[in-house]
Amino acid sequence: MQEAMINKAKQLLADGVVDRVIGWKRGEFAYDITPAVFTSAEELDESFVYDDFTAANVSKYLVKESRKDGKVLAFLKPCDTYSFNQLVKEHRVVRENVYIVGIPGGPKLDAEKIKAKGITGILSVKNENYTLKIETVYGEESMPFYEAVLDKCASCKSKKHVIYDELMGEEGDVLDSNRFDMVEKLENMTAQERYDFWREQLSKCIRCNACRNVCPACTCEKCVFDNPDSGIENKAPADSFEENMFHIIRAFHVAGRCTDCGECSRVCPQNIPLHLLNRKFIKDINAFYGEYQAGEDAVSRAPLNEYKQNDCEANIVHERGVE
Amino acid sequence: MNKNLKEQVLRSSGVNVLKCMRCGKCSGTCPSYDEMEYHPHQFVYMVERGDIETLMNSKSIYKCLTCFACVDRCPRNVEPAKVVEAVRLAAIRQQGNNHINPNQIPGMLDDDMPQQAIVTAFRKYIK
Amino acid sequence: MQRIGVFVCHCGTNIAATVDVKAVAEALGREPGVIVSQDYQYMCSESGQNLVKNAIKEHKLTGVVVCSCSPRMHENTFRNAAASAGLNPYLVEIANIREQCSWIHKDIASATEKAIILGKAAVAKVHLNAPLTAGESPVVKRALVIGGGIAGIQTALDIAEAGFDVDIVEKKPTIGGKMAQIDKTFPTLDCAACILTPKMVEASQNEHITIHSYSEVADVKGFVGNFTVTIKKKARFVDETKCTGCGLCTEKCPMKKVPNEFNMGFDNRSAIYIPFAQAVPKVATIDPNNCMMMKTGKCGVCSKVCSAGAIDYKQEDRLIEQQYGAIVVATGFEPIKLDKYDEFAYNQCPDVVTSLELERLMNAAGPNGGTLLRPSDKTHPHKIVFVQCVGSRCDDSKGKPYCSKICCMYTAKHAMLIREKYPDTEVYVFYIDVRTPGKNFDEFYRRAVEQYNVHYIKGMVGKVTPRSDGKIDVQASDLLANEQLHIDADMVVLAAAIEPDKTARPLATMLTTQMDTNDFFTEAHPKLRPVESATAGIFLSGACQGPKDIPETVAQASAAAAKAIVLLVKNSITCNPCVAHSDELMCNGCSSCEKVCPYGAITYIDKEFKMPDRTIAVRRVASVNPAVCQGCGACTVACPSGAMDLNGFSNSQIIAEVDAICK
Amino acid sequence: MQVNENKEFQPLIVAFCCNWCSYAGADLAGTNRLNYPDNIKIIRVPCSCRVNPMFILRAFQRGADGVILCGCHPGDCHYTSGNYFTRRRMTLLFSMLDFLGIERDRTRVEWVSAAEGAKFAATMNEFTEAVKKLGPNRRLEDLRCRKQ
Repeated sequence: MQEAMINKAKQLLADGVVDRVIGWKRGEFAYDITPAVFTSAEELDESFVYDDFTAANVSKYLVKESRKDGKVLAFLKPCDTYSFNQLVKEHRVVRENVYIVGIPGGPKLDAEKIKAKGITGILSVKNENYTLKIETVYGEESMPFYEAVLDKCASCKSKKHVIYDELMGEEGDVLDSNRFDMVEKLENMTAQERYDFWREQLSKCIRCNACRNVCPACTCEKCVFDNPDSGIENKAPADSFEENMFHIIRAFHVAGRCTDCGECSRVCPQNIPLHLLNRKFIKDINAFYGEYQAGEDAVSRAPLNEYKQNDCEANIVHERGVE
Repeated sequence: MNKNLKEQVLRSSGVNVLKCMRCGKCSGTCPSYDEMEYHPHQFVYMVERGDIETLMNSKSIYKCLTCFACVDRCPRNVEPAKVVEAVRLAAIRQQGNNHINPNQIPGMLDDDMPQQAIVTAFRKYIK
Repeated sequence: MQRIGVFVCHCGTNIAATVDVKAVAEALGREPGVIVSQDYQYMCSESGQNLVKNAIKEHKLTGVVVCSCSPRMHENTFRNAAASAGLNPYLVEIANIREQCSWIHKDIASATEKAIILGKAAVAKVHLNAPLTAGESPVVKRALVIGGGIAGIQTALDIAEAGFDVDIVEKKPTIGGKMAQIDKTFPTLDCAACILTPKMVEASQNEHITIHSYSEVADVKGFVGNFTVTIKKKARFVDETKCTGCGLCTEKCPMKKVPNEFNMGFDNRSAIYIPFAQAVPKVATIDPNNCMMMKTGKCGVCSKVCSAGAIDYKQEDRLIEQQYGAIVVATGFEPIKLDKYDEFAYNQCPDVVTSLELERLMNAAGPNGGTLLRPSDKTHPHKIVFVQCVGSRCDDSKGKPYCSKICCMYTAKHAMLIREKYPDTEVYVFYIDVRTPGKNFDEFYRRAVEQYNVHYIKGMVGKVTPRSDGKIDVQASDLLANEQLHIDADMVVLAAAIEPDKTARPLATMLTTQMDTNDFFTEAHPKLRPVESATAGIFLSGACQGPKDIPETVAQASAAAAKAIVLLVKNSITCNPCVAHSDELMCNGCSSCEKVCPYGAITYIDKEFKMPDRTIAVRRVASVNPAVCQGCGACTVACPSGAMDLNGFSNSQIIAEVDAICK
Repeated sequence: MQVNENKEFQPLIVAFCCNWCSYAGADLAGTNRLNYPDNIKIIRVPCSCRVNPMFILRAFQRGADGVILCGCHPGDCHYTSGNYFTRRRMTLLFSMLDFLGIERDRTRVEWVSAAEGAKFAATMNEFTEAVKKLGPNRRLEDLRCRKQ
């Protein structure tokens, strides 16, 4: 796949269709893959990477990239296309300046899960019939492929590209995922249990802002948490309230806009399951206002920017679930 | 006026008799009108007043064909036939027996009887 | 440094009996920035106001807090007082210590404590108040009336008489509306045409009125005082300026089998037609769906006979754009379709007609020249049954939940006219209630019963069955006699419910005005502002707002005209300064705010920004039109970045109040 | 607020009221001398849709034990649609607070018209009682703001 993508990029560069390519390159470690911009065939040959660790969603980078002169080629996985489409809807990216090649998605791998098996010094991985062969500095190791899959890929919602100029590989379908299972499990706990669960999780937050910085819905010119005039400016949480507030407000600001790409949880260095907050909103929106998938199209109204006269009342929260 | 009876009829029929605007279209449309001592609109009104026993003692409750013309045409969605049915049920429950015995029915059939009436007759017996 | 004055009102004993006003004044006097804190018997009195004014001057106050009754009561009083002392009126805040404190609490200690907290919240807020200036926006001195029925004509005439230009947009080829189709009017029985057509002519001849017939509103932009409306003038294939209305073309047109809409399809018209003799403008229109020339390219008779050379088969729809200061909606009504009422056999039997159809059948200019004949066999009907409330007052999916209001009266009129003209005809009216609240209305109805011997029967028709012998069997209940009737009628007339015109809903969307679930336009206030819509600058005239008879329609039309004139006489209008504004540096241009704005006050512009690295970036940013914004604040919460804020109720002000209360 | 052994817990409740209906309803309660507890402190906003979730969290942070939001009845909004947006926003926000284990009875939305003075007073009485039962807000408080 990587080879085909490099060739595709080279060809589009050579034909003058695009001026730049946004892709990925390897960092210090084999599993450390980060987005990067390439402008020449040489650069592509040298460092363009697309492998099982390439999970990063590049659509957010297009907010800036698409505003520059010329056209940029972006390789988007199915989940990334939802994010991109949502950004198109919100006028955050300049659609005309992006050439999208849809590429098949994951499942992608979670290096942390491999490390958790005691496997360190990873040099490369290979998926052989769903057994992961891992070459390390200490020799070859192996583990079942699915045990190393990223959480966000394990509950993949769709293998379909919702926006693209060109597709590589086969087009997939929207999937029936089990992504709300954990939300439901929490809903069925008692309030005290839920409180304890979230206290344990959110108290780990070190406010590194990785979740905010990676989130394709968090593209504000200036974040309210950085704005001294907003009334909620907060650089680092001093106590439980500020830990809670940051995550409540962040989830609320992306409610109805979050495509559930799962990047927030993927990048969280403290492994806080932040995506559960977003999924809670998605689940509620689906239940109260009808099924809605942000990013599925670029025209529909976000649920919070819309209403029906017979919407449920707020006390529905009091009437259902576990107290 | 028997309050319990009224409540029973209202509950088992599921009808809100207060929706009636007294236009009489139910009775205007009823094919059994002339057979009935009390007519569909009267059923609705008398149930509203709680005068259920009078209706229960009237033959009218067995004259309704349950053709649902009144239900279909009522501009206020009152559904008079359901009221008639509920009063009839109240009568049967109280008496513990039926208006006619199912065995009698074959003998009562004749060629002019509308099918609807036969079906309706069967609806009027406790299983 | 803020210099805030606090003024605590006793309101006689209304406040002072439960709240220790001295303690409140003292406590608030210690708040930061407060340099004067006083109490007084009646702050709203002349001398109380002078106290405030003098303090503003003497202490050079930068903010005023009045602890008194509800701001809904005296906020304006104190704002005006401040303004007259040279302080911006929006630097005044009211702490409501009467309705929300002294009147509801009994314990002096706790009521005083609460009053102090409310006062502190107001002080905290006033610290952040900014001086606001009400903006002004110019008013275009021209009105648009949408709909050319009696409502639209009356409104246009009144506005024109005040000296303003008015345009009428009418979707049909002629103005006149439903009233033009009516024979006689209740309760005086004067002929509709005799009173309507002079008004039509007056409208066409008034130098201030422009009639756009056969036209539709295609787009509305702008706001009160300055609407930009695109009007689509549909191609009528006849040059309006050349056509003299001689009618020769309509006579010579070979295609004569087109059902005549004006006569409810009881007779035919030609493919090129003038709807009726008194049409305004009296100009022919080609119906392209039936014209041979348009369909096959073979004919051209009208073009040959027209000496004025007015026929233009190549004419196309034309869009014109015009500015207006005010818009009056007068889109009127339509009778409902009766397809769902099988029991009345309307679709089965030609002799079952609606009341509007009966109007044409009885009209001297109608298909039978005024003689009432059955549509099926053109014989004289001897027994006519009228059915009231067909589709009105219904709680089902078939009809409308409201009373159509006009049917009782026009049915009495029809019954009376028939009995007058054909004494040998028996007339039955089945009614649920006879509703005649109007001047001389009940007398009119009683005349139908007592003088003309119309049989009014309380009950409803359950079933109408056309019989093979040409009679119609009407099965109905007579509730008072407690019997079921069967009447052999010759004709049945159904009083069909009326509903708003189909064009009303898309129009409401264009105008951003509210409608109720029945598609009637909603007035700004059901009692006190009955002819204004909630959207500023848009007024309601006639049946588009609810079922109405002619006198009521005309009254409302003139009222709407008066309201429009009140707007048009102004050179500019003052805007509410408590409006939203967007901080362009923070705006993402995401369109969330636009989506929740009920007034369409937010638009987007591409703006250049100098970036820190000296490059120039073009960003899409929101811009609020202060003349349109009403200040609800929906956008401020929809905005994720907090770029959108509201004057007078800013984020920081509300947070300051929260903090002060929770301190 | 402090819990004192010999003094009943007195919650602090912030009520956001829209200017056109609920604030007028509160005024009417006052005009009719309908008592409700002094725990209720009203903040006037032009429309219920002006209330940012941020304000509600801020109130809890600063020591409020309950927050109630009052607006016009659905369909009666002075600005036509404001309270419909409020309803969606608050439904989702309250659901999220509940999800985080914050007591659901600390937040409420009520529709109170300008004519419903009695309803306003009754609602406030009821809500104050409900919050009293819960005791002081501990799950969403800022320790630095706790009153000694």
